Amino acid sequence: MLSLIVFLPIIAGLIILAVPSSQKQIIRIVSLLAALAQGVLAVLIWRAYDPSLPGITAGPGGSPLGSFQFVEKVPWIGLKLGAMGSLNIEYFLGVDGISVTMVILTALISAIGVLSSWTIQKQVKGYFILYNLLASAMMGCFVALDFFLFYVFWELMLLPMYFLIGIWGGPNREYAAIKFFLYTLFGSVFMLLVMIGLYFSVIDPVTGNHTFSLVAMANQANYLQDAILGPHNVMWRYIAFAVLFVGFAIKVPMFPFHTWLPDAHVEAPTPISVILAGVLLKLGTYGMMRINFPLFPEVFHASMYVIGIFGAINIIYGAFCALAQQDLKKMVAYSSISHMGYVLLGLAAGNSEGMIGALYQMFNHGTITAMLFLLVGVIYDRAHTRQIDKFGGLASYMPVYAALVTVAWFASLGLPGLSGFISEALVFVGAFSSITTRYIAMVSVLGIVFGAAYLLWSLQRMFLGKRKPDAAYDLEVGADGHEHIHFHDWKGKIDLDGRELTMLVPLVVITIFLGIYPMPVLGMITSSVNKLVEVLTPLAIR
Amino acid sequence: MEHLVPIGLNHYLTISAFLLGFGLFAVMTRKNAIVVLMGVELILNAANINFIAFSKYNGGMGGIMFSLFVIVIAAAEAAIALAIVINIFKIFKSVDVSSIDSMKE
Amino acid sequence: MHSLIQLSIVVLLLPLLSFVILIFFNRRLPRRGDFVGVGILGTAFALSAYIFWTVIVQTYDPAFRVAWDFTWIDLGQVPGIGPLQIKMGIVIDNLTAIMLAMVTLISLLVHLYSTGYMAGDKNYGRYFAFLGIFTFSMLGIVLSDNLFSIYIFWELVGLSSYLLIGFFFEKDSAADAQKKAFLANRVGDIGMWLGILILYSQFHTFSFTEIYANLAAGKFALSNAWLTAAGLLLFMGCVGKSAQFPLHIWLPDAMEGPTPVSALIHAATMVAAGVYFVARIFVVLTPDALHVIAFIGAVTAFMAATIAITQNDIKRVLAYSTVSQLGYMVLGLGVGAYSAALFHLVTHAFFKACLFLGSGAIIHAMHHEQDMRWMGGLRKHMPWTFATFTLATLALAGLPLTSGFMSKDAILAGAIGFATAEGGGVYYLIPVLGFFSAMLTAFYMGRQIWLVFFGESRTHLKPVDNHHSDHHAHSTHDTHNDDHHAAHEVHEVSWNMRAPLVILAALSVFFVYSPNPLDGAQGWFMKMIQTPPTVVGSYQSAPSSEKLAVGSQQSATEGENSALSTQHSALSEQHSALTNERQAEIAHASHAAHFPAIYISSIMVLLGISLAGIVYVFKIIDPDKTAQAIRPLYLFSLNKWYWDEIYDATFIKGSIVISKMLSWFDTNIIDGIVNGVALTVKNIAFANNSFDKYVVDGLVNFTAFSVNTTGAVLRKLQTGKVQTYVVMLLAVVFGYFVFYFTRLIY
Amino acid sequence: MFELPSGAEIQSIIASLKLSVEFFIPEIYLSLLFMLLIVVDLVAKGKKNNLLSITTLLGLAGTMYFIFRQQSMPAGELFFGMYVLDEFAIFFKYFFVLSGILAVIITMADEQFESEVKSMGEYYALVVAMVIGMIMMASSADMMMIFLSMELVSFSAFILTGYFKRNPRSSEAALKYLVYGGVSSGLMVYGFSLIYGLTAETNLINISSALSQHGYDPVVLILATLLVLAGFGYKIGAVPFHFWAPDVYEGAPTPVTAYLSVASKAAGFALLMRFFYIAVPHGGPVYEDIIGINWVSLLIIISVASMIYGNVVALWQKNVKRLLAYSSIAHAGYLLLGIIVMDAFGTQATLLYLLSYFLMNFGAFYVVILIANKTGSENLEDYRGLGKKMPLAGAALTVFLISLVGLPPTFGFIGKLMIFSALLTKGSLYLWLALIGIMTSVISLYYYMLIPLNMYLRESPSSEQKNMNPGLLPNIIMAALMFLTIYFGLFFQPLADFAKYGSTLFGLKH
Repeated sequence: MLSLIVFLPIIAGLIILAVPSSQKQIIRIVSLLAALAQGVLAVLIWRAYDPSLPGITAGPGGSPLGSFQFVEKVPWIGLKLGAMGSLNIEYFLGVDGISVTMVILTALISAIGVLSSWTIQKQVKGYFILYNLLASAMMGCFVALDFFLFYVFWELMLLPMYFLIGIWGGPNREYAAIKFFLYTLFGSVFMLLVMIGLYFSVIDPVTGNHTFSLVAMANQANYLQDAILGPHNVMWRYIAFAVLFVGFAIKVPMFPFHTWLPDAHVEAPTPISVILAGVLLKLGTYGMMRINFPLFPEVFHASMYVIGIFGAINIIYGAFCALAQQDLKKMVAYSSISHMGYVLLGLAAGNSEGMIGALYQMFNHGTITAMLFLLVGVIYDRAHTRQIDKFGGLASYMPVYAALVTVAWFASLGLPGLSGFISEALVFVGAFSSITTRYIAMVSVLGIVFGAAYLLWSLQRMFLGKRKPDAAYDLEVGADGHEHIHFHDWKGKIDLDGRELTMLVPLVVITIFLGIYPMPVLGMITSSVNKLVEVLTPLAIR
Repeated sequence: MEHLVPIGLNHYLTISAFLLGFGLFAVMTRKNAIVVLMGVELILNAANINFIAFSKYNGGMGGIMFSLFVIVIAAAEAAIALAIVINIFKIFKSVDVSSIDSMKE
Repeated sequence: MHSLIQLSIVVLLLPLLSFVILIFFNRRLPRRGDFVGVGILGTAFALSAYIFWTVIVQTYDPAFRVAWDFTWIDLGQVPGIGPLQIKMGIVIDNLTAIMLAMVTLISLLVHLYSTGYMAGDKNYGRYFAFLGIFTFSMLGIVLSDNLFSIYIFWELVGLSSYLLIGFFFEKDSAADAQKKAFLANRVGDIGMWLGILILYSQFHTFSFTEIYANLAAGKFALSNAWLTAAGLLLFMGCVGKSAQFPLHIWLPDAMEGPTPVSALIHAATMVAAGVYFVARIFVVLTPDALHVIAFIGAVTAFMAATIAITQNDIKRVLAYSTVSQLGYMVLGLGVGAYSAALFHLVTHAFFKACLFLGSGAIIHAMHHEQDMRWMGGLRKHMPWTFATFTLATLALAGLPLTSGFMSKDAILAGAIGFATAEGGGVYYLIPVLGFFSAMLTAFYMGRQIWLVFFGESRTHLKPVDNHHSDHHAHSTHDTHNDDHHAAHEVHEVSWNMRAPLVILAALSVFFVYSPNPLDGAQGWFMKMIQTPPTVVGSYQSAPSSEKLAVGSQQSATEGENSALSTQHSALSEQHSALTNERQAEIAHASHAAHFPAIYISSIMVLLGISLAGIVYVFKIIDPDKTAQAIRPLYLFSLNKWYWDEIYDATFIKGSIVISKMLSWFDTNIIDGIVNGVALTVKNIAFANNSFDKYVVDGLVNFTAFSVNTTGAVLRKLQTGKVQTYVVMLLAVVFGYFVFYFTRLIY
Repeated sequence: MFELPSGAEIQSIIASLKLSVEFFIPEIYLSLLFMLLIVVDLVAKGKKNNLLSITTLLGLAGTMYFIFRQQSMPAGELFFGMYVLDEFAIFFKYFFVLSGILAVIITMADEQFESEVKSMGEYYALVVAMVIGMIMMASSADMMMIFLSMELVSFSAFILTGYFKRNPRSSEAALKYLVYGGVSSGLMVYGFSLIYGLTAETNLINISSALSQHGYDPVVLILATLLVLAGFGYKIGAVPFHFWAPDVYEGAPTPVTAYLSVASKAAGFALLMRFFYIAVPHGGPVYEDIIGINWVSLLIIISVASMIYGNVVALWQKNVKRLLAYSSIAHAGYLLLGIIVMDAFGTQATLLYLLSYFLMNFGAFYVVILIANKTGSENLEDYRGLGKKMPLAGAALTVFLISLVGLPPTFGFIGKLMIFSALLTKGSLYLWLALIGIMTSVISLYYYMLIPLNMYLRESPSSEQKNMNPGLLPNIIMAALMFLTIYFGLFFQPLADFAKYGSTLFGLKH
């Protein structure tokens, strides 16, 4: 089942490979079908998921089957290395509370991304092949339970992203693409070393061999005492933790490793921005929760404070930078930096409220930011500019659009009744309850105000008031005596058209529903996160 | 003749060392490709002298055999080298090694 | 589930229903579906009236309380804590019942009123939808039984106020005002949120009863400073929402919204929510916190009053008077006059709503003229409005026989009592400021009445040029292009706008609340709303023994009928034995101060009114001349103590500048570092690239020299030449050799 | 001074020779093929048909059979210890024959040969000769044999490099190669002579025992070792013995470049491993000072220098061939990492890395040739917009480059993975080496990605629509190579096992 959901897009990509590049519609439909099938599978997984199983580490008897769900475990590589024992790699998929929500999110966002890619006209075939490759890789990252497999998927994401930004991106795309590539690669290559180090430090209790299985690694009992990353090698464990953390933090992106994000977003086409903000950023924090923290619990416990501080910096720094932006998309990009800061803060809290909040924030940020970028794309398609000052008074002329923007904006600034609020609230509750991060939380609260500031300010400048003299559109009095606007060389509907609504409405509904009744998602993650917190809490405190 | 020191291993080695030096010197400094290649031959012959000397002083045929092979190889190398140099001369109308530097950083 | 709970849930959800219907379908319904809003609110009011009847009239019990909650978020088996849930719930006690009735009633009246006032607006339907969501959130605040849900609805009223202030969003002033309001509230809210977090982090619950029980049981692990901080931070929420100093700046600007909205949200209900919230958390406020609150209230009351006397916009005068009155309420809570403050909340809600709706009627009649300088002589044209407006004004000014008199007097009495109980000194500042503000209130209200209703119409005096200026209200209103000639034909407003005025005016008379016009304490209200015993007493320094006696006997009476007595009376009693003596003391002092307060306040009010008369009726003092005489003071007041300018110069400009700086930092420094690294790598590459060219040369020279060749040859050795390579090779071998040789020797 | 051997001795000598010959069949067979090719060339004089190339392909393919038969034979010495037959040798025999085959294939694809030379003449014969030489390099256990085989390889390489007689760059490359190669092999022989002087032995195994038994004069041994290392270093093209490589790789015909950069480098490594593993006495932990000179530290310096130098200088290259030349220098550094570990796992890692390098480098050069056929240029600028014109070639080249960077899911990643794993099995001792490797591979990403960047992200200045399709057969081969690169990146078990099989040397005492 998981294999299917992972490889469906690649299969679609292969099919597309066979389709002549002139048949654009067929290509689009094929990818859409794949994405929808993924969505269906995601729903099935959601329905069949048993929230009572915690996951994270091995279940009873060291077998992951007791603890993870939809597990697929086949030996992949088994090399004899003579003196070094053997190199065992498994094709090991499975989900627990932490990943299942991300799987659903990924399916949702990829489907929406396909819809939003409908307007891509340049090299459609290549675009969708890469897109599907990317979709598969993302999904794979979330379900892989073997570090090697995870790493393969992780790196597999880079190349498609590079081309998707680099070929279909904006004017400065070369710079943005290579920057993204180098940055993320820089983060991940060190992960490779840590991975190898962990491999030689961990013994699978069942087989007695070294193993890449994250499930085995998450159990400190499986570590060789004086292996390079064994409990005795404190220094190397700290270094390894830091290396992994930086690797993931670059993806998050965490200050000061965030500068690739604004460039990438500004240059990337709308669907790619959606994917990037909606799913890819989550991979960073997901990696922390799945790999970084449970494998080095004591180091995590020692560095909670630092992580929290970086989270706070992200929140406030991102908000301030967003406040200064003139380019709407750049503002949204910085807002994601700010919002991912909440995730970091929640993780740093190290208690259930905080971590549940962080995970839930990952999900909500996925949906909300996807919405934001889609909305930015809508106006960019029409006006071919994203300069906030080039608009004004749009609310009078594009009521539906304005309404959706208002919902999205308020969701982003954490208005109660919309999903973002609950996660942020939980994050703060957790961060404040933990003594380590209490004062950090008190500072981070300022982020709420500044978040509101830049969002409302942009809202006012673009939608309220009247048309600015140098606006990117003209006014003309229509037949019914009311004023209408028209954009230069835009033939389509002025207000949102059907396709855009089909992309946006589901997200709006999800945002509102999860804001009123979060349990459908929270119910799946609580047991796992509680287990994770248990794993992370050192025995001394436990 | 008893006041003459009997020729010992060191003499051979010294000679071979000198030969090596001359060979390297030629290779490094001479402009003419042919001379450069002769420098290479000198290097090889320096090795030959070593082999034979050693083989004389610690017995066994290995050194002598080796030197024979070296001589043969040297001959082959000379042939190839000449072919290449002639070709170079055809193209560049010169065999000045130092002037042939079209490919560089 | 208690039947009242079910009813209240229905009441809560009805306005939401109206919102949903109207926001989606208003264009498909006849009359844009305003009747839906009015009808639904009517039903809601009927139900809450029933609740009011059952709670207040039938079961005439101060300790009445029913509660119900359900698990909203289940966090499962949390390590170290055990099962953890976040609950949502509803509580109904006397206060709730009263607020419920009040909110629904005023909301209903405003709905009704708006059908006349907003008629013909192009977003007519949306307007009623927004009213719906506001009423929903307001009721949510009233009904909540825990801090979390209060916070949620707190933000939601903020949203609806945002939407309604900016209802005429084409006006930049309106857009600015709505943003300002939301942000100011946000500032208050983060304080409130932190306060909530402090309490949660100790007890892992949001519910009032559980938190109070834990506090009473002395389970609060942090220091008392934290507790005071928690109280003050929670109070910050009130500061934002109830426009207390220093966050009062948003409320006057909020008058950019439609006048009925000002009446509903920015006079009667939402701004009062802050006071309501402080009352809810009253028991966790430590004395230190209460002192701060009292002073803030006093300062707010005074400052707003001084500003109000010079404003010319009819709505702004009322706005500042609202701020001032809210200050009174906060002051009342601060000094421990709990029930008096809430009493003033209710009375103020009615007469201030009446005033706003009246002013709305005037503005409507004057075709959106808001400047009092160009009004005058309206009493002939609009008798109904005149009558109701005057009655409400008297109540606001606090003349005897009005509701306002009773409530304000009770607060002031409490203030005096507080001052005496605290041992005088600086604490007497509070009652003094209170009384002085009372005078100012009387003065500016008298001024307003005179300027608006008496004398001759001054419409013709108005300079024509600022007809379409931004200050000019509703400039985008569909029916605004007939201003000039319409100014003369002023006429009374239609019934659907008149009826609310009458009802509200009727509710501003004393007998609604108390048989005795001089003492509200004998009325049902003060009886039903009684000061709950504090739960933080055990965190105070132990009181001296003789006070203990009073305290215990006091708490004996209060312990039973406190809101807590349901499950935790034992706990609360046991420790309130040594805690509530302070409240008791204040209560006694207030009783003593009752009649002095009456005399002083009446005198003050009369002073104010007569001063207004002297200035505006008999023209003994020319206001303009006076203004010239005390120009600095006049400007200070006219420019609202320059708060806007100060904030603009400091916080707003400040954050913009910081953001610019950080953004520059981001693009130039942080990114610069990254690119710098890349550049250095490339430069290393360049160095390596020219490695052959320069370094090799050097080595070549050296080696060649060592093999004793001539300089002429040296110069010829260049890269791209095979000999250079050979030299390099030898150099390396030689270098290695020397290196290891030396390593062997030494 | 030497008395002649008696008849009996001669009998026994002949017997053992006859015995050895059975284990020498692939070499003999290849020599026959070599002569056959010359004859065929004489027969099919002047005519430019694929007769020669096909013959070569079939011949080389045939060799595989004999090599396969050798797998069942016991490992052991031949010809009085001149020559060994062990798994290590067999691995490299396969490797070299395969690279010979690929060299022929890409030669067939290169259209430059039509324009540059009249007849393919002895080209293929020389390719085969080189294969023989490299096979012998990998299997020789005696300094004399090493020298012979190395010279055989070198001479064929000289001629192949200068094969475009009328092309100045080609000839210049040949000359530089000749001189540099001559000198370094000369130095190597001199080093051999010194070692012979120290030990009176030419057989590696005996040398090691002699050294460890009788002791030695360290200074002389250092000198000798350095001189020998110079020879080997020149073969593997590692810094600081790399100076010939860029020019030669740029000047030589592209197929030859590919052949040299893969096969002859691999031969150098085979030699290096055998020499250092066998001849150097292994007492105690390998990474301690053994004989006064720390061999491993020497290799570490070389490998670090190669990784850094090769990668950073490549950043500035504008010519794809030259760029790949520098990348091959860098890869020499990575390969050395595996040798530094000095254990079976390290050897296995190195061999696996060689396999991956074989695949991806040949692939890259193949695509470069196909592109050069169409555009007639190897400059980076002329790659602009090729991604659209030659989709398959673009995709393939991208895959090969990604593999060269070492990103999953390609074979190159597995190579790096094994190398780094081997380093980390020594605990944190070599971690810093691994770090340098990682860093430099990140740098390498930049210049490798320059090529896809030009192919995809930039538009070609000239928009003429000439047919850029390289043709069916090349497309198939390209796709096959690409597929293999990815396939082995995911399922590298067989090859890794093969490398493990090849990692056992005769006479190596672990």
